Amino acid sequence: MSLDNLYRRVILDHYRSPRNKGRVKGENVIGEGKNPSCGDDLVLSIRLEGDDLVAVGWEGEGCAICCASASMLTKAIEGKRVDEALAWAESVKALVRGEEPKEDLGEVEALAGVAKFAVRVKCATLPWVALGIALDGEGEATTE
Amino acid sequence: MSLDNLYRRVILDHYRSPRNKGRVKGENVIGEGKNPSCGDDLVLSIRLEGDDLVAVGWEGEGCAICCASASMLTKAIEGKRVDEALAWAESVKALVRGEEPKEDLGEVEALAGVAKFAVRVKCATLPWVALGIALDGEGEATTE
Amino acid sequence: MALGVSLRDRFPVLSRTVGDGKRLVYLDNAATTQKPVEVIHAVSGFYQESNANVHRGLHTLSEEATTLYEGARKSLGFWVGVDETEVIFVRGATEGINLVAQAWGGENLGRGDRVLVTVGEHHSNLVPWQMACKRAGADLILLPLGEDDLIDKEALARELERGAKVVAFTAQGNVLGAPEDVSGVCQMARTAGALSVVDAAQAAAHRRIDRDEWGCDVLALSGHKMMGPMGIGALVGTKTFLEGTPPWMGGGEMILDVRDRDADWAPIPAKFEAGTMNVAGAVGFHAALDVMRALLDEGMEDHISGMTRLAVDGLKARDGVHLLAKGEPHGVVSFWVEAAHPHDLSHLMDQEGVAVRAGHHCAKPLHRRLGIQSSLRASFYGYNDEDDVEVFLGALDRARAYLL
Amino acid sequence: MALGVSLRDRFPVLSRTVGDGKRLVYLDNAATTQKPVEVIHAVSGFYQESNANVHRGLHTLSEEATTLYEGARKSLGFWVGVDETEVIFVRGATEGINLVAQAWGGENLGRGDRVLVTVGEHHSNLVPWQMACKRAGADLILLPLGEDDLIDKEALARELERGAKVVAFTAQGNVLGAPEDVSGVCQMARTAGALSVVDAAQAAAHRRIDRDEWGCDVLALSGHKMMGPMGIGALVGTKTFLEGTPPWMGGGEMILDVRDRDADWAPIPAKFEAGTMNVAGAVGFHAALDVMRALLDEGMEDHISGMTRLAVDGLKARDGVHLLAKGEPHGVVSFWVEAAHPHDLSHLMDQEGVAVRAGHHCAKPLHRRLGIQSSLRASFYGYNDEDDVEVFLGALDRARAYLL
Ligand SMILES: Cc1ncc(COP(=O)(O)O)c(C=O)c1O
Ligand SMILES: Cc1ncc(COP(=O)(O)O)c(C=O)c1O
Repeated sequence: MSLDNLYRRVILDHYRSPRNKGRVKGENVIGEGKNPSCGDDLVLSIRLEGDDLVAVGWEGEGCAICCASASMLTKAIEGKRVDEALAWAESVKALVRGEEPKEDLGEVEALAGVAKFAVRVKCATLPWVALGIALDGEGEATTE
Repeated sequence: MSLDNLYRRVILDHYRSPRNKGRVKGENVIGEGKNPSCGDDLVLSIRLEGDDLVAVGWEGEGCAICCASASMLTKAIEGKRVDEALAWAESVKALVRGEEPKEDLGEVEALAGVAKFAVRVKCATLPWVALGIALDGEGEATTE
Repeated sequence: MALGVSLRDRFPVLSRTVGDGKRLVYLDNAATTQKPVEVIHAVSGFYQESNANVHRGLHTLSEEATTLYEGARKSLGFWVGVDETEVIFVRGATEGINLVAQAWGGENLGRGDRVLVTVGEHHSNLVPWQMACKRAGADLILLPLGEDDLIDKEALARELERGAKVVAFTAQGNVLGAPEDVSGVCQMARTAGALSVVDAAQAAAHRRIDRDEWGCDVLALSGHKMMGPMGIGALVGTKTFLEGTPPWMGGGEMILDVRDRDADWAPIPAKFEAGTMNVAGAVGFHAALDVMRALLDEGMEDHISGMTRLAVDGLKARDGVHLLAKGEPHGVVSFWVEAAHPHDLSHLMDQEGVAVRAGHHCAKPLHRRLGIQSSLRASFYGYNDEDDVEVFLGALDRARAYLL
Repeated sequence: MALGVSLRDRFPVLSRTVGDGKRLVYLDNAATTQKPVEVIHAVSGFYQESNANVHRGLHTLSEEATTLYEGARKSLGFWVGVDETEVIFVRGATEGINLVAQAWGGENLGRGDRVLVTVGEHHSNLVPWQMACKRAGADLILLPLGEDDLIDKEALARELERGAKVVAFTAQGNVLGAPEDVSGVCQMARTAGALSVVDAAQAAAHRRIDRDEWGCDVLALSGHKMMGPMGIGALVGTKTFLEGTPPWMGGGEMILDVRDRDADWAPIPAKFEAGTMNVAGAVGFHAALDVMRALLDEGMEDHISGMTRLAVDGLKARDGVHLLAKGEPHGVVSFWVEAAHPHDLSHLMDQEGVAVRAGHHCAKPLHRRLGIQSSLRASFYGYNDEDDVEVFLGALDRARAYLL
């Protein structure tokens, strides 16, 4: 069934057992993401040392796609440099829009199934948009 | 042709040779009528002595139906009392809306053909609405 | 005409399938209703036979179009028990309420004036008042709802006593679905000298409105929620209200005369209808009212009540499912499910053909008070039946199980 | 696809007869155009297949409806050369201009500010500015038109020098029909720091617009004048303009978040689209743009120019007939006839199947300057042909003779 494309095993797994839930110790950068149309609302909690994301956590509420995406995000970018993390965010956003990923995104590629469901794209991208804003600029992310 | 119902001989005659065109001497009551959607714009000029409309004229611009109606009006109500004239105005308005006239309206009954053409009803009634307002109240008539 | 399954042939979209061949179970009627063939044909018939711009034309098509347009106005006026001049065509309830808040509010609201709405309002009957109050320096007060989901009359009385210019409220909420005591509220407003503005967007989909029985100054409704086309609705106001309110949009048709720097307004209703209106929409709306009359005669409201009760009972019997309504909802059931996000549930249920709505349903203040972000909503109409409710409950169970 | 008579099959209304069996010769295209089968089917197809409320729904129908609605926006954006976020759907040009005059004007016009329009404006691009100026205490200036019926650039330069906040003008008048030098005027406005607002209601029916070539800040158009359904049109603005302008109507969909007493606005275009929009209308408009593209490729504009010239020549050859245009009109010919009222002529011509418009065509200041109350107007489109012009001229002759 086409749903299995969307709710892949790895997504359900991250949803049921979220990784890195909660604020990190020594948090010095946060990224807020909101999708007011559905009430998705999350905070990325980051400890940045120099150029390195040494710890990444998240908290908030959202649908399975959004929560799994946030959970996968923390695993994917922890330990990366700011520029690497931002490049990842762009790649994931492209993936979710239905484009072929240029680099290997590991388990995050499970989000590719979202591309077929336009209305869910913003659920999947919200954490990544929040990440971009946290590292890149100011303000609050929205995928409305 | 159905047009002959609208542009009856008597209407075309009043249109081509309007009666009582111009302001009357000793005018002491005027009635203004405007149909801004088509630019019909006319003034009834009345000399009232006591309760009697001793002289009635008109001037203005309008379509054949409107001008003929004004011309016929002056013939019809000249010499009548105010209450009689107002009763006529009501009868003509009803006639033009497609109702059976309660009294004999003479040549004015030629206007009955207008009832079939909703958009022309206001052309035919404008002079009569202006009459009502002149004799009855204040302000400017409009059949928009 | 009969209700439920026997009606489906007349609503073409209900014959379609969803996903891998699932029958469509359309339970998003509070968002918009489906359209019967009569309405679809009225719209295309207009374009095939009589399409023209109305009012100022003297040619046959324009006369016909005018007659059809004004016929729709007459029909709606008759339907809600008002004179046709009291019916203003607008795009929908939202535009109608904005008209009141901006045109009337712009002239009548001032610093320190108080505007009462309820915590249960749709954003369309809240945000326009927020904006109008901000502009005027007026105060917006959100009335609480009682245990029955209806306006708390004691709170209303208290607030009216402190003085209020407007009481704006919904006759039936799109989340809680409780039919309000409209005439009671309007009478209290009137006695206190406040303008009563009724959001009838949902209520008008479920019953014939009698404006005078309600006793409101003005009400707004949307054709698309009453089986009519999109892009047409009405603001229905008393003559006194409409004549005393300045026009809102300027343009063609709403004028009596235009000079270089000013203009005289046409009498109502034209004063409020600037530019080319949605004539085909009005014609389709007229057809929808005829269908509505027939369905109500067939007992559509009992039918809908029955389905609502079935859904409410079914949901209440399930663990971890919470209804938003405390009182008795009509036509719409909103709920949330522990440990399952409405988005996921709605998406999973869609795979079984079941169309329900997930989100805040344009009622954020209400959701915030209930302590939730969003909810699921199933809403019923004449063409639904008990079987649809069963499919819905089954799909919900399977969606929950999938996410566990 | 070919033009004229060969196109008539695709516009069902053109097969009808008028009065006692006369072929319809529809020459009221400037008021509204007829609809091709593609548009009629797109609208009914939407209701039969995908009808749902857009944006917030996660079920299949709502996703499909959203895709169709946003697809229409993309198509229109592409058609006028802008980003899709710069396209705001509205009811029509009138609503679009009111949005600008009220939302932008409410925030940006103040006492003593000057707003420039022309004497040739349709009421829809005049009255909203009258109202906005009155509210703000601003001054409205009516620019004269030159011998070519175009904006008198010297007068414009003079007025801009005195300072102006807005230049609002039509790209092609509905009475005179002269295609304006839009980019020239916009550039002068821009240099002077004035907002340029283009009424493209007529122009958009005759050519593909390139917003950047025009260089305007904002333009408004109506779908129903471009073979699309009624009740849909667009306001097209630059990102800078739209992002810098506060919302106009409040309600569902145009918010990011709503608290009790205030709200955050959604990004453009949603910020300006409150409540349920005319989704079916947008879908029909999309279909109309496809037909438009094909007709323009077929040379519709040359075809229309040819008919216009034929009509102009025919009218000029007749005694006592006076054209309103001094320059060269395109698509529309307005005129008056000595000793014969436009109403009577129009009514009599209708009896021969000829639909022309009589009145002031929502351009009273222009008529007043020309010293007339009203006029007759024949306007042409792709499905008309030379034969229609002949029938029109013959009917005019017979109507005049009848009244003599
Ligand atoms: C030049 C011009 N501007 C504005 C309008 C108003 O368009 P609408 O009535 O579709 O809002 C029209 C059409 O009547 C027009 O011809
Ligand atoms: C209670 C209520 N009020 C107002 C509205 C707004 O109606 P529309 O979107 O048709 O303008 C709706 C529908 O969404 C509603 O349910």
